[in-house]
Amino acid sequence: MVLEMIFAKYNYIIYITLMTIGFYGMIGKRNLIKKLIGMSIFQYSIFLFYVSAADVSGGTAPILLKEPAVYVNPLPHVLILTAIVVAVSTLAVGLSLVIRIYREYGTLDEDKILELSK
Amino acid sequence: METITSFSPGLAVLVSLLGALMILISGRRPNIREGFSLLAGITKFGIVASMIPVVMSGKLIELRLWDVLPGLPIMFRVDAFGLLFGLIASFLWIFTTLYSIGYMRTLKEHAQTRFFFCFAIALSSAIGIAFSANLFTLFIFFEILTISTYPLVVHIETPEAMKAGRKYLLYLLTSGVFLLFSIIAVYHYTGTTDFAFGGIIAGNGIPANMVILLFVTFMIGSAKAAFMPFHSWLPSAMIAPTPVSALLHAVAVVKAGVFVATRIILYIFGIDVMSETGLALAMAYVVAFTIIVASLFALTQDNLKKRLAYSTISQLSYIILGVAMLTPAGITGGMMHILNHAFMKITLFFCAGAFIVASGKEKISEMNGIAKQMPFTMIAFTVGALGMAGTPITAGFISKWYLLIASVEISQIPLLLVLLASTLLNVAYFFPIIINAFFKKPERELSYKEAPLFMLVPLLLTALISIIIGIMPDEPLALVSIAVQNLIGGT
Amino acid sequence: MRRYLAILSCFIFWAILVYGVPDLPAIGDPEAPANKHVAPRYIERSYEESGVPNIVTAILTNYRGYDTLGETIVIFTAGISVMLLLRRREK
Amino acid sequence: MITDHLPILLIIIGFFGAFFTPIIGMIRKKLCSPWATFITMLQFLISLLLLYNVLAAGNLSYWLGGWQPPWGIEYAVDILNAFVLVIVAGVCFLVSIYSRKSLGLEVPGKEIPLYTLYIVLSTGMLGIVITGDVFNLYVFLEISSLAAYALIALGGRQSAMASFNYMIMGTISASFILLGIGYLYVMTGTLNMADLSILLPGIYGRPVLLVAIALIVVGLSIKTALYPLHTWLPDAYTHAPSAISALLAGTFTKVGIYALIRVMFTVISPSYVIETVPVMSMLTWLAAIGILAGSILAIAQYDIKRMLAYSSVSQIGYIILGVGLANNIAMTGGILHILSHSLMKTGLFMVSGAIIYRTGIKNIYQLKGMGKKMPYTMGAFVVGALSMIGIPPTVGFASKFYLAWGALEAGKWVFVIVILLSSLLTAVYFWRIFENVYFGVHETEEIKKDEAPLSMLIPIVIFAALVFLAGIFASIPIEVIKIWVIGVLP
Repeated sequence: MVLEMIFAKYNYIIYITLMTIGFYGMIGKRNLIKKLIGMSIFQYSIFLFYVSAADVSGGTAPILLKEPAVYVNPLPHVLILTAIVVAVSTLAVGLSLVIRIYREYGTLDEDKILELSK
Repeated sequence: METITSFSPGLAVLVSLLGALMILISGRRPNIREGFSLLAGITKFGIVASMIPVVMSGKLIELRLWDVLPGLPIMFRVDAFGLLFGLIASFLWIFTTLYSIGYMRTLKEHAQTRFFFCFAIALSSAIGIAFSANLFTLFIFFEILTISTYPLVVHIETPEAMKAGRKYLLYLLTSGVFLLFSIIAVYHYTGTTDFAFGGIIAGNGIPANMVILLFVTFMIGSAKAAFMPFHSWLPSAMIAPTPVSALLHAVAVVKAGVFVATRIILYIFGIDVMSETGLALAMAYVVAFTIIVASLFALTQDNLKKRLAYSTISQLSYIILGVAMLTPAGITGGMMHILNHAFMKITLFFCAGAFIVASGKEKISEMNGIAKQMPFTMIAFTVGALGMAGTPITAGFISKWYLLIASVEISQIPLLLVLLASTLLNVAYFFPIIINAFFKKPERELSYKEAPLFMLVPLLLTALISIIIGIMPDEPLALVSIAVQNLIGGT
Repeated sequence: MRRYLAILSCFIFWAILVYGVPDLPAIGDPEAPANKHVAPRYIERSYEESGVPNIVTAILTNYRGYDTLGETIVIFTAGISVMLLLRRREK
Repeated sequence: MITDHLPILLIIIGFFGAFFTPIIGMIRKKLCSPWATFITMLQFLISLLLLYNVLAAGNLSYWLGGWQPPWGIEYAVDILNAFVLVIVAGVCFLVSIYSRKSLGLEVPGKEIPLYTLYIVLSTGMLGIVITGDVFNLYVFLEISSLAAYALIALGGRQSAMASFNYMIMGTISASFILLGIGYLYVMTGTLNMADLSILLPGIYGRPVLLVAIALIVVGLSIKTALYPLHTWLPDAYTHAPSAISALLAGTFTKVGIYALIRVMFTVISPSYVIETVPVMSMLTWLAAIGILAGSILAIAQYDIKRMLAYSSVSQIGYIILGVGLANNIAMTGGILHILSHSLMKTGLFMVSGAIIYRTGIKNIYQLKGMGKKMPYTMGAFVVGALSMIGIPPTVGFASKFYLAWGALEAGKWVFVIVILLSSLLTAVYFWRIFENVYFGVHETEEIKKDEAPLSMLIPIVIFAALVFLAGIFASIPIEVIKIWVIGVLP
């Protein structure tokens, strides 16, 4: 029963695990770049969730073919396209913030920065 | 009861607000500024006085302004009791303005514009409290009064004054919070906050515990009345300039507290509820305790203003005692005492201020033989002190007489004894001052003279008036009796 | 200390999400609500309504075109932000 | 008719305004700030028109591109939207006037990107409020957040780090919201709010919905800085340029609260979040703790902006408390407090910015004599602070009255006590400033009057006046809010 569920829904387990890893990177790591890496993992795991939820067994990519066919759900793909752009933009802003911080403090370790800014 | 709509109550409030604005604008020219202050005072008294005939004929004056919150309007209703308080506050403002001019100029005080500005705002809110038709309006003015008197209390801006100011705020804002809670609760249970002659609590199915809780929170809420154990802000607030102590801490602020307490006892809870729940008697004993203990405290004070402050605490409790006895005589005595105490205490404070200005002396122990230098001031002081003790032909006698009758009527002998004992205590803490001032020789030769005329004239006039009231109390008594009739007739 | 707190909150986070898993539709389930309500119309009618065979494109630019406008704004914002953040103060 | 297209105009004007800012800046740098003022003014006027239309003719529904929802995106305007739109757009407009001098001093020479982001931020917030599509809400949330990160990082030395932390928290929040939206979509197949509210009852009680609610609530709580998820806020507000602090304090957290109300009460039904799953009562407890904790932490601060930031944490607690109690009265109070807090806090932050502009002082114990130096500014400060304490007749009193009454109505005595106690705590931390500004040592030397420039002073005075006017005529906003509240709550 449990195994059956895991086989049928392994995609969720994977995304959740990935997301937790990202989450740990964001709140557990002290290096700002590692935080950003965590952030990216965190965001992209959500995209995995969306895209896997759009799957229809035996479906093909949602580009119309001549003959009738089963297509996967196109809407989550659309949403994720937007969300990817958002994630990339956030990362860009985050990285430029990191550069600012490095210029200011000369380090990327959060504890050292906190000490320096006192 | 017949009500007529008129703008007068609104105007009476507005006049001093406008006055405050003009004071602020003309702050750089002292003469014009004080001119406006005086003008606002006189106009205000005129407006308030113009309502006397209407109220004496048994009508009410109403003015409903807009709804601040839905169903909770700013509304004024002038009845006999409110008018009495309004008259006292606005009439004494004129004298106090004159007196302040003398006081502030002689002492070359700083920030005089702020002083007169805040004074005018405080007066507006005192009148607003007097004429409020519901608890909501009353609360608004109550809070404005607290805020606007704060700068007056800390006027001298020394660390000591700032500390006193913090204490003042702590007590009054806390009490404001309690009052707000009580108002919301009353509104929640009854759907109205209007004052009514029979009270509004009865017949709403409020649980008995809740009524008692509400009464307690209401009474904490009227801590401006300075009954024990919520009194200690008042002696601290004596650090304020004397005109402030005189008008605000002997008339406007504390009387506002007493006024609110009375309004709540008689017009929110109503005589029936108060007597059925036994709250009235409990209240009477609390204030009786205050009367005695505050008098004892007064005995120990060497600073004249502080002694007067404790005397105020004790005397204010007379008023609430009278009201809490719930008989016509008691209520009459209580309400009359609002008037009498106002004139007597303001005289005493004016005198204390005159001593400070003329001689720089605040301590009683330093006032030996002062009567030789300042005979007029000292005579006025004696008049006030006699009144406090309830000597016949002074104003204080009238109210004390009614209170004594009431205590006999409800056959509460302990209260009767309290009243008598307090008379003795009054003698005990005032007469040594007088005797020393007249008969004791000063340690050193004294070189000062009477205070300036601006100060001397007002204090002599208020002393005179407190005697006039004692001899011919008919007019104010008529006003009070209308208030009492309304209450008793309304139940 | 802080590390353990982070691990603990990660665990809670993981547990909450896993709690919901059994209730989610199985992967590839054609009967899942997501595939039943709005999506079929896109598949059936997007070609006649927009003339693009790629349904994703059709939705992206047509049905949900304003999301895409938002997307461009995001890029624009990010570009401006990076410019703003990285350019050193003008002396 | 152009008036039919008001909802989309509100957004499009902002987007094109932002696109054109660099071009205008190339012509003349000085034109950027008036341009931002112009755009935000247009948005403000449109919001007012929208509110008027909604009040006169009922709810509006605008189909973007003419596509019928739930296939296309819908902008749905009801009274709550319109009310919050007016607040947000109004604050953006007035702060933009103020910002010209303030940002000119604190962030010199960067007008072009700065005002581009300013317009993006304001438009993003308006978009969050007006949209009727949950995914669109996420997009707008990210637009405004990105702009906010960059703007915050323009402050002093520590601002980049504050902004970075905010970005981490903000991304967690946005990702949670995105995931929650994904769950809702997976279970119902729609993204339209109105459609969701019809379909969601079918999955009430399912664990997925619980997870989705948890994700969205936590995500939005981070955005609104609900205690204990407020940690990003004090740093961000302290180190951001003053005008940006004022803008964010007045609008951004309120927008988060708006989204919370929208999702909890119109997308998911009130009875579900109140009775079946006690989300709301959990929020009220957090809010109550936040009210006290925020006030106490504010007392401990000596940096004026930091103090105001902690006070925001406390005030946000009020709003959530009112919303969470979820009876007619408390809810009205909570929504009214969105208005009051926007007016008060924006005004107070602008005053602190004006003080910094003139003197550079941030420490509240160094403000001696400021009452003489900047009389009008400090007068406005007094009005705002009294309103925060809840002294009548200011707008803070009106909302506090309703909140306390609502708590009493709900029979929650603890909250009544919390609300009233915290007004005393508020008095403590503001009174310290009053004492320093107006009283204290006798200084014999004459303090010269040195008022803030007019372009800063006028918005400040307008805010003070609004705090006062909205307090005196509080029944007008209350009546408006009540219509919405009665329509939503059972």
